[in-house]
Amino acid sequence: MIEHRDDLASKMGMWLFIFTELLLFGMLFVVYAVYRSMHPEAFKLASEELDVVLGTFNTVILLISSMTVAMSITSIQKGNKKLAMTLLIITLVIAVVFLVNKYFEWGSKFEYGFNPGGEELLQLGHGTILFFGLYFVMTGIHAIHILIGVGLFIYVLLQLRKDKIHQTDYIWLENTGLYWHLVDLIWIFLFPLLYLIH
Amino acid sequence: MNPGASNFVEGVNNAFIFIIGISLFFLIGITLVIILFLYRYNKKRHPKAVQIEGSNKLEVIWTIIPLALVMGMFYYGYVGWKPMKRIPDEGVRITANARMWSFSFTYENGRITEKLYVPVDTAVIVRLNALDVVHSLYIPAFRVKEDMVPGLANNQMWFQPNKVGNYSLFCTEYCGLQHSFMHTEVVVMEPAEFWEWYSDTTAVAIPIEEGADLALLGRQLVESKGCLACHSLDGSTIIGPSFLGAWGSNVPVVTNGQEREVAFDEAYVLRSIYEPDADIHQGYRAGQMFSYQGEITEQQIELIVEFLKSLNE
Amino acid sequence: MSDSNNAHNVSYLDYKGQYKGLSAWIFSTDHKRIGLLYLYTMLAFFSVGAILGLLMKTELIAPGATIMGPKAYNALFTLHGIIMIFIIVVPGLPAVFGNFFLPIMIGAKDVAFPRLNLLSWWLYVIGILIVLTSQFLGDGPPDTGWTFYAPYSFQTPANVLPAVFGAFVMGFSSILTGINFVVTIHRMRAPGMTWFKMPLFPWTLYGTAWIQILATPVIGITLLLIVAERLLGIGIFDPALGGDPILYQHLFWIYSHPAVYIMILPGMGVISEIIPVFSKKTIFGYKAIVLSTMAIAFVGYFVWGHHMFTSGMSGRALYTFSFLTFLVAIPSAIKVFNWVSTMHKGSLDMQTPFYWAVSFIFVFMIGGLTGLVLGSLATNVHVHDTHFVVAHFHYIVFGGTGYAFMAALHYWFPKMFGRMYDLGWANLGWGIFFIGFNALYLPMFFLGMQGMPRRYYDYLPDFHGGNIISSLGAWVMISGIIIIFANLIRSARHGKKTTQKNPWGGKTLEWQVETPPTLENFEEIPTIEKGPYHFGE
Amino acid sequence: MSQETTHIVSYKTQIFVLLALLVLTAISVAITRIEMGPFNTAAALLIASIKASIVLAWFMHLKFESRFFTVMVAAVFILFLLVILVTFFDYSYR
Ligand code: HEA
Ligand code: HEA
Ligand code: HEC
Ligand code: CUA
Ligand SMILES: [Cu+2]
Repeated sequence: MIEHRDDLASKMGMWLFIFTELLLFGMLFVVYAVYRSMHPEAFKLASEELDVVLGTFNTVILLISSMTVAMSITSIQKGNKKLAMTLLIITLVIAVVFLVNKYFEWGSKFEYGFNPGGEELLQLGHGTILFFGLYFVMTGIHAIHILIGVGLFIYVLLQLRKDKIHQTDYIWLENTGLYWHLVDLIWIFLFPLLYLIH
Repeated sequence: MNPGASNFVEGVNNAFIFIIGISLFFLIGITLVIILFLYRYNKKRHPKAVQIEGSNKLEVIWTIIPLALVMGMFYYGYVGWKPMKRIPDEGVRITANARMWSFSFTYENGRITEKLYVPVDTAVIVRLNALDVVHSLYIPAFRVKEDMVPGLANNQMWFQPNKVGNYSLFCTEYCGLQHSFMHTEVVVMEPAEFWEWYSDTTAVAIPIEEGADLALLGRQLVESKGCLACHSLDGSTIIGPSFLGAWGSNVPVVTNGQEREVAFDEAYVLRSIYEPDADIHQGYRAGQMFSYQGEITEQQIELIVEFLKSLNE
Repeated sequence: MSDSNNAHNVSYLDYKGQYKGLSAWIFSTDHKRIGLLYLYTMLAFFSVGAILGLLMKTELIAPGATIMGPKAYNALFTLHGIIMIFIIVVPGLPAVFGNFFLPIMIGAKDVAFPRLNLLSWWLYVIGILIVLTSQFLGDGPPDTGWTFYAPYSFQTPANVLPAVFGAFVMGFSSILTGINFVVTIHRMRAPGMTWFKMPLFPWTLYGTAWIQILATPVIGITLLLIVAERLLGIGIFDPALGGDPILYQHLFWIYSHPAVYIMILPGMGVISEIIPVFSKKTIFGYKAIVLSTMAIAFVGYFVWGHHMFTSGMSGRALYTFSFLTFLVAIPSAIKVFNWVSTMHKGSLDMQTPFYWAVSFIFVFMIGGLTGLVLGSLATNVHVHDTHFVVAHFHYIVFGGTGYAFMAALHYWFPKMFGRMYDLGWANLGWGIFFIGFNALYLPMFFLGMQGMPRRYYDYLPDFHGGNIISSLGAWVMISGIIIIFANLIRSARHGKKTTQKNPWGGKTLEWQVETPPTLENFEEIPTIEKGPYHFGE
Repeated sequence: MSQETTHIVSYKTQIFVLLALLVLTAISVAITRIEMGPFNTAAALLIASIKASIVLAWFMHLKFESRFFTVMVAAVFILFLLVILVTFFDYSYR
């Protein structure tokens, strides 16, 4: 059978997939909005338990990584394979750093017994329990997405090395980029909603 | 249709009549037209089809007319429903508690019953509580139904019965194994009769006559409180441990995460009924049985104990 | 490539590729083979679901325990609901007939992403297998109903996790199919086929695909939250931890109401194909039907609350939802009127697919009109969660999607298999089925109005009469269905061979390709000039 | 499919985009330190939306794609907002 190639179709498919992701997280935001409207004070107090510095740091590096992917697309479009790979590796490293940070952030919550079902947490009011439940679910699902992103980057890097992705056929890189921006996009909303309530 | 017996029946029935009337008109009308077409334009009688692309005029007509009709349906539905939400200030106040799988009704004077007793032609305001999962209180004859949601404060329903008699009351939100047995009755009485019944608090304390069969009383209690939905009397496991042979045994339990053994005695039964999650029988789940504090008195627990003892004989 | 294996002149059924035997099917990326894979999987599970239904009806023939206890009954309607909704009618028509005919009807060689298409089927099967493990592992089959309402779904000791997770995986499969179809329709229509020259079945698939993309993630996250709640003890909906069980219901129905339109829209598309062909007449009001399809898809997103009229929501939400529910009924009414008008002054050719299509209109009207009773506040309070609802959705899901499925099967059967079924048996099966269907579900309306709650394993003696008729009806209907499927299955293997391209005289593209279609569908992609239903010449 | 419509975003533009995003992040952290009652959340969300639009437009190339994509993205956001709105018909009036 003749393989036919339609990059616009692939890109359209990717966008449709992004829509599903947006709605998936969107529903978490609905849950968040509802519970926050029920327990505004508790949410505020609980939010102060989170480490704004760490959160801001993660926001910044995620934004930088978004730029590096976008740039690696530019470089492949210009035919500069080496630069594209370097930029992707930077992105990959940032993704890992983000996860390491998350690990420590979660770890400190667990230490204080703020993990789901944790002793300390259950002593606190309903609003706090809900806040931390949502915190873990939202950042957890987001972290899973980062992990998938790491996998995609590794795949794309391998393809780049084998020249399967090149100046005239880089839809995999482009779609991976789109996916990564989605991950960033979600964090852009998660960050103020979880860390910055005052 | 279930013959009605409350102030809402008329509004609800009107909505039914309006909607079903229009529906039947369209259903029968369109079906007849189809049958007519099937006959009239059959290939044999009408070999050559006439091509018609459509008609904007018709499309508008059959958008507008149904639209007007459904707005009518919305209106009747709204009018029939509105009074259900307008809870009066005055009335007999009753708290309905639902748990897996029984209802209990608490009156303002502390009286607790398994059937719902109400006076005729008087507003009755029922506060709806659920202890474990979502249940729903449904009285078909009154045309009322409202879910009983755990954790939802201020959930109320009201009605004004207008005919004396006994009517069914169902739980209509699926709530687990014995959901279909979670039904009881509403007893609508003449006001005078009702108030007499109401102030007759002797029934709160069970009059235990000399020489009464305590174990039998205990058994009736266990049956009426719905314990047997979870605890069998034949050694089999339903949801909780069987009562058979339990008395006097040593029960392996988990207390605050610690495994230990306790004797199945009077204190243990009391604790199991008032704080079921304090000692969890190993192999069973916490959070299944909810406390009966305030629903079963200590005196009644004594009867239950007599009954449990009698199972060993 | 040898001549006998040329992609252009060998039937897709005989084509020999890289794989042999079963592998030639389960690894095939040909949209037609994938369609049949779905068909066979669904047939298998459909029989399971139907038998479960029959067992329930047998249990309900008399009050008290008849053939099973409450535990078994609760497990039965849960599995019955999960199978029928998540395995049969949600993927149903798009996965089987959409896969098979969408590319052909718009003049394409395949869908946009054939490998993704195969992946969808695999995910679907994996999802089914996960759901099935719930029956055998752990602490007994799930007993929550297909709605998995919180907090019961995480308090019950039963094995809810695999069922929920399996449904999640199937949701993924559904999303991928949706993405595939939207892109296919955007990018792969034959030259000259403008949007308004596209046949109506692809149009409904387009609307459906958008709902699949935009609604399915909602159930995805909802089911994940249940998993998190059960597995990790994270409090989201648990009232003991401050959660709101009603919020769970919101999320569930934000998906599950649009899902009912995922079920019915393709069915409406099938009917819109069949009626003109057997009336030998162009469809009446093509544009109105297209617009109403999109209107249903859009407004249908905002009426979910009509499943929660007694849940304890605020009064304002209640009448908003009731109002929107009535709005969404209008586009369906428009379709019914257009179908009937198409028959006006036609030249009606009474064949099996047409019987199914006409009876579809009848039962769909009953289902839809009783939906109006449910959509109105006062009446809903009385009949919510009674057998009235059960009757409504069997009339409209089974009567709508199910009848449309049967109509599609009988309509496209010769094209798919290159064989013809026995018309006499098919009509007899239809007749028995139709009578049994109404005997089965009509009494449930009356039972519901009398006040018989649903999901009741046992009932008061007052309700006995209606249940007897209903249970007997189930047996009549099942005899009809056995005749129908025996006929079809026999014919698929031994029926009269046919290579006639166009047995019914249809005008859409699938009737211009070979019977059965070749691997590549078209020797040359056609150029479209006329609208899809040009019967006049 | 042909690639002729491909638009290449220059490195410089991308650095500017990043700088804009970083500045907005700083503003949103700063602004939420000031006590403004309910306006805190509104401001934070507004800034987040601006950031999201920037990412969508430049990093995700929406600015350079066919209109169809932009319309669809907008439609998805509107759909989402409507869902929230309708949900709050319940929660605001309980
Ligand atoms: C294929 C699936 C399908 C479809 C298409 C529909 C269509 C409709 N449904 Fe149904 N519904 C279900 C599947 C479906 N439903 C299921 C599965 C449930 C139960 C879920 C559960 O709890 O387990 C349910 C439950 C359900 C409820 C909740 C009941 C309850 O639990 O209390 C309501 C309430 O409003 C409702 C309403 C409607 C309405 C108004 C339509 C409308 O779209 C119908 C429109 C059609 C017509 C109106 C008929 C055709 C028109 C004419 C003949 C012309 C004349 C018309 C006029 C004058 C207007 N449905
Ligand atoms: C498509 C959906 C569908 C179908 C076809 C059926 C078919 C049947 N249903 Fe089902 N039913 C549901 C969806 C469906 N049901 C749902 C969602 C529930 C709610 C569950 C819950 O409460 O959680 C329910 C609940 C339900 C109950 C209520 C339980 C209760 O509340 O107490 C009962 C009671 O008897 C019942 C009976 C039956 C019977 C006897 C059949 C069958 O036995 C009829 C026999 C079948 C046929 C004769 C075949 C018809 C042909 C087709 C549909 C097309 C073929 C398609 C392919 C081959 C792919 N069903
Ligand atoms: C919803 C189900 C349910 C109902 C109803 C219920 N129980 Fe239980 N019960 C359990 C479960 C599960 C356990 C075991 C877990 C535990 O120890 O808390 C239990 C434990 C017990 C025990 C301790 C038994 C042992 O062997 O450790 C006693 C005594 C008891 N219940 C009495 C009652 C009485 C009396 C009633 C009615 C008034 C009742 N229960 C109603 C589920 C139920
Ligand atoms: Cu309680 Cu059903
Ligand atoms: Cu609905």
